[in-house]
Amino acid sequence: MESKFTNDQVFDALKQQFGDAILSLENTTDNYLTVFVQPNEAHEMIQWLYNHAEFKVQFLTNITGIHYPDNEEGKELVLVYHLHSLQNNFRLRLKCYLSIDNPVIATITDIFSAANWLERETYDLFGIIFENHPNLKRILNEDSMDYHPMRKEYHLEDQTRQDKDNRFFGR
Amino acid sequence: MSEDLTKIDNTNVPANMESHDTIEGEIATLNLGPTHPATHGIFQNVLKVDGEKVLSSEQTVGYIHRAFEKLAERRPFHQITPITDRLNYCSSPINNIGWHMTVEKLAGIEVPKRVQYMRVIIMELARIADHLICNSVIGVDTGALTGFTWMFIERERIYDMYEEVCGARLTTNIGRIGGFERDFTTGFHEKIKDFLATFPARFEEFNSMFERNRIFMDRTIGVGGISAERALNYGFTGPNLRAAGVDYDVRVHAPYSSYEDFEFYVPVGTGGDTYDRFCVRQEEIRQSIRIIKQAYDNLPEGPYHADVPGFYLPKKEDVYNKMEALIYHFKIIMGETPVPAGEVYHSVEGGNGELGYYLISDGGRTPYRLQFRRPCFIYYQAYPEMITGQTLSDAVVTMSSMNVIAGELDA
Amino acid sequence: MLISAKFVRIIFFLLMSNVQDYIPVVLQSIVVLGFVVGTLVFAPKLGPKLSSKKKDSNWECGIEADGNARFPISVRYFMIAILFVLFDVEVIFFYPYAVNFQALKLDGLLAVLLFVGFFLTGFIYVLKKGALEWEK
Amino acid sequence: MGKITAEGNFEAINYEGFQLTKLDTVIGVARSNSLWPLPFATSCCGIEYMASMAPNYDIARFGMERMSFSPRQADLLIVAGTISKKLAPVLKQVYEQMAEPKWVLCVGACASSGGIFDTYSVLQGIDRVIPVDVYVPGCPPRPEQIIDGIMNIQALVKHESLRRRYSPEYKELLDNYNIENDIDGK
Repeated sequence: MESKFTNDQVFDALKQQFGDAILSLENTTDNYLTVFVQPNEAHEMIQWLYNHAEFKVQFLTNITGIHYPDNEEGKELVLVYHLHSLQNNFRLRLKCYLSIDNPVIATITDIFSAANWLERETYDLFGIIFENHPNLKRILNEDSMDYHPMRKEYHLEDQTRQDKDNRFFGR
Repeated sequence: MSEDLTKIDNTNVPANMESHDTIEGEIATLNLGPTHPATHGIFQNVLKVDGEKVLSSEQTVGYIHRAFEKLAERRPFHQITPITDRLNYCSSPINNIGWHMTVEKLAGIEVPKRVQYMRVIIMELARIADHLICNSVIGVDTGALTGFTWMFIERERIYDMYEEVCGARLTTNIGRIGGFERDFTTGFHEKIKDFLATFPARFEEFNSMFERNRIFMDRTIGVGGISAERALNYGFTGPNLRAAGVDYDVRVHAPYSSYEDFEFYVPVGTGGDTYDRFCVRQEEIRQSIRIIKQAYDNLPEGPYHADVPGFYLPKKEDVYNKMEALIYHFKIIMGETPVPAGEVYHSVEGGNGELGYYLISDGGRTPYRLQFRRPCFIYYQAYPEMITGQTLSDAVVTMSSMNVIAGELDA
Repeated sequence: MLISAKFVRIIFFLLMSNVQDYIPVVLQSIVVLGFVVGTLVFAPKLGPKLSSKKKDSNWECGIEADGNARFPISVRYFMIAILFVLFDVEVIFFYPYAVNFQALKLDGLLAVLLFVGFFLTGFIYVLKKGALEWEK
Repeated sequence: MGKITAEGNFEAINYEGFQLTKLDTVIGVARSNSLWPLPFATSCCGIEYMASMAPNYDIARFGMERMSFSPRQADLLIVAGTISKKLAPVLKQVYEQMAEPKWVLCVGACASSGGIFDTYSVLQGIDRVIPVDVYVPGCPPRPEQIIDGIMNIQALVKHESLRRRYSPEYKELLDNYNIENDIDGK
C-alpha cells in the first residue's frame, strides 16, 4: 500500500518544528527520507515523531553506526536510526555526526525498549557511548576485548594467528 | 549482581526482589546456560528462581559472533551471498534472495517476471521449512518427539528441491544477482508436484497431533504472552508480532518480487502466547502452500535471468568464443561488478520477521558498509519480560516458540 | 559363628529331600546374582578413571560453578513427597482386604471403612492447611 | 581347533557355537556400538547434524540413539558449528567434565579450522583448545559425511586398548592442552 505522506511533508514538518537542528537532507537510491540532525536533538526528534498525531512513527527498525575515517574533524562516526510508521507505511532515517574522540549521544531506550540491545551492539562494534543506557556493556564480543572491531583501521583477521602465511593470501 | 557473568553468585539477591522468609526457601540461581538441551542454540540465561517460578533472567548472547558485517566489507557483492545464508540457516534461500534484491535495488536492475515467480516459490518453500523446524521443536519441548521425526522427513524433501535448483541442501547460495543460474530442472518439476500433492495431508496429520491436543494446549496457552504494544515497542516482527495481534507482514506491507499478484491472507493471533505463535506458524505454512500453488500454476515463460552482462556470468561457450563474454567473465569473477555508489535499505519477510539489508556502497569492489537487520536479535530482548512469573518449564517452551536462531542472533 | 541347632536341622532336611529339582533354581540365582554383582564390580575396573579439580566440580552448563547448590529449597517439595509416601502406604493395606473381602463379611467392611475414615480426615486437614497448594 | 576369521572385522577364534577373543576386542565392540554423543551443536552444522539424527539418515542405526546433554554420561563430543573465542572456555569445560574414555568428532570446516570465518572473533579450529579424534570436512557436511565421521570414530573405539587412557602418550597429549589429569598416579 502506498505511504500516506511524502518525504517533503514530513521534512517540512520536522524543519518547522526543530529548525536549525535539522542539518541537511540526503537523497538515497531507495528515496526514503534521510535527514542529518544534531546529535543532542535526536532524542527529542524521535520522541516528537513518536507522539505525532498524524505521522505516528512508532516503530524502531534499526540502529547502526558507520565509520568514515576520512571525514573532517568531529564527523568521523555516523549513527543511523531507521524509523518506520506502520500505520502510514512511511520509513525515514535520522543520521547524526559524532566525533570519534567522544562519540556520546542520549539513549532512546526510554522510548523504544528495542533500542537496548541495538545500542549495546553499536557500542560494542563502534564505541559510540549512549548516555544513561541501563546496561551499556559489550553484547557480541568478549568483555575482555579492548578495541571496537568495526572501525575501519582494525583488521578483519585475528592478528595473533601464525599459521596463515600472508604471502599466500594476498595480504 | 556479579560483574563477571560467567561467575554466578547466589549470595546477594537483587534489590528489587522482595525477601522470602526461610520457610519458603532461598532464591535459587539457575543457569539455562550455553550448552543446554532447552536452548536450541548457544545463548545463556541466568535465571533467579523461587521454587519453580522464574523471578528474573539475565541474558548473555554473542557466543557465535562471527563478524558477518566486517567480513562483508572484504568481499565483492556476489561473494557475500554465501555469508547471508549462514544468518538464518533454517531458511537460507530467503536470505540469499533478499540480498540479491538489495543489490538489484541499488544497481537498478529489472528482473523478468519468470524470475520473480521462481523466487516466490523458493522463498515460500524456505518459509515452510523454517516454520516446520520451529513448530516441531515446540513439540519436542512439550515432550512429543514424533512431530519432529515426521516433519524432518518433509524438510528433507524440501532439501531435495533445493538441490535441484542450486546443488546445496542447507546453506544454499541460491540464485544470482539478476536471476537464477539455471532454470527449474525436470527433477524440480516432478518433486514440487509430488510435494504439493502429498505434503498438505501429512501436514494436517502433524497438526492434528498438536493443535487440539489437551496436553499441548495446557502447556502452551497463556505461556510466555506479550501484549501488542509491548511487542511493537520491543521491535517484534514476523510470526511473533502477528501472534500478538498486529498484522504487519513485509510481503503485504511493501510487496516485493510480485507478491501482489498472489492472493493469500496473513494469520493474526490474539494473546501473543506460545499457542498463538504455534498456530500462526501453522497457518502460515498453509498460506505458503497456497502461494506456491498459485505461483507454480501460472509460472510465466521467459528468461530465467535479467540481461545484465556486468553482473551475470555469461555462458561457457560464449566465454570461449566471444571477446566481450570473456572480459565480462573475467571482471565478474575478479569481483569488478559495476555497482554504483549509493545507499539502500531493503527488507524481506524472513522466517522470523523483517530481515533488512542496509547497504552503503562507494562504487568500489566491496560494500562500504553492510548492516543486517536481524529480527531474532531484536525481539529476543523481550524474553525476560515474557517469562517472569512463569514456571521454568514454560520458560523453555517460550524460548523455542520464539524460534531464536543463534546464527541470526549474533551475526 | 554360632550355628543354632534349628538351622542345622533345616539344612539336613533339605539335603535328604529330593534336592535334585532345586539345582536349576540355585543355578539360576547364582547366574543372576553373579551377573549383577559381576557387572557392578568389574565394569568400573575396566573403564579408565581420571579425575581433576575441574572435572570433579559440579556441571554448570559449561561455565564454572560458583556458590554451593546445597541451600534450603522451598518446603512445598518436601511436603508433597511425604504426603505421597503416606497415602501410598495406606493403599498397600487394602491388598489383604481386597483378597478375601467376601470371607470378612460386614464387620470386615466396617473396619476398613473406619481405617479409610482416619486417612480421610487427615487428607481434609492437609487440604485445609493448603500444603498441596503449588502456586502461591 | 577353530579357524581365525575377522568376521565383522574383529578377530576371534570361531568354534561350533562359541568364540574366543581378547577382552579388549569384546569391550571395544561393545563400546563402539553404544556411543552416547553429546551434540555440541552451535550453528548450521548443528542443523545438518539434526538431519543426520532424523529418520532419513538416522544415526540410531549406529547405537547412538540417546543424546546426552550432560557430559557425565557422554562418550563422544560432537562439535558441530562455529566456535567463537567467547565459547572456547565453555567447550574446554565441557570436554574436561566428560567421563573417560572420551572421543571428539569435529564436524564442519568452522569447527576444524575456522572455515570461511577467518575473523577476529572466531576460534580458528577447536584443536587449539581440546584434542580432536576425527575431523569431518564440509560446510556443512552432508549427513552421509557426518555418518562417515561417526564410523571412523567407531573404528577408533573398536581398536583402542584398555590401557590407552593411562599411557604416557595420552598424558603428554593432555599436558600439551594443559588439561589437568592424574594419570601418573594410575
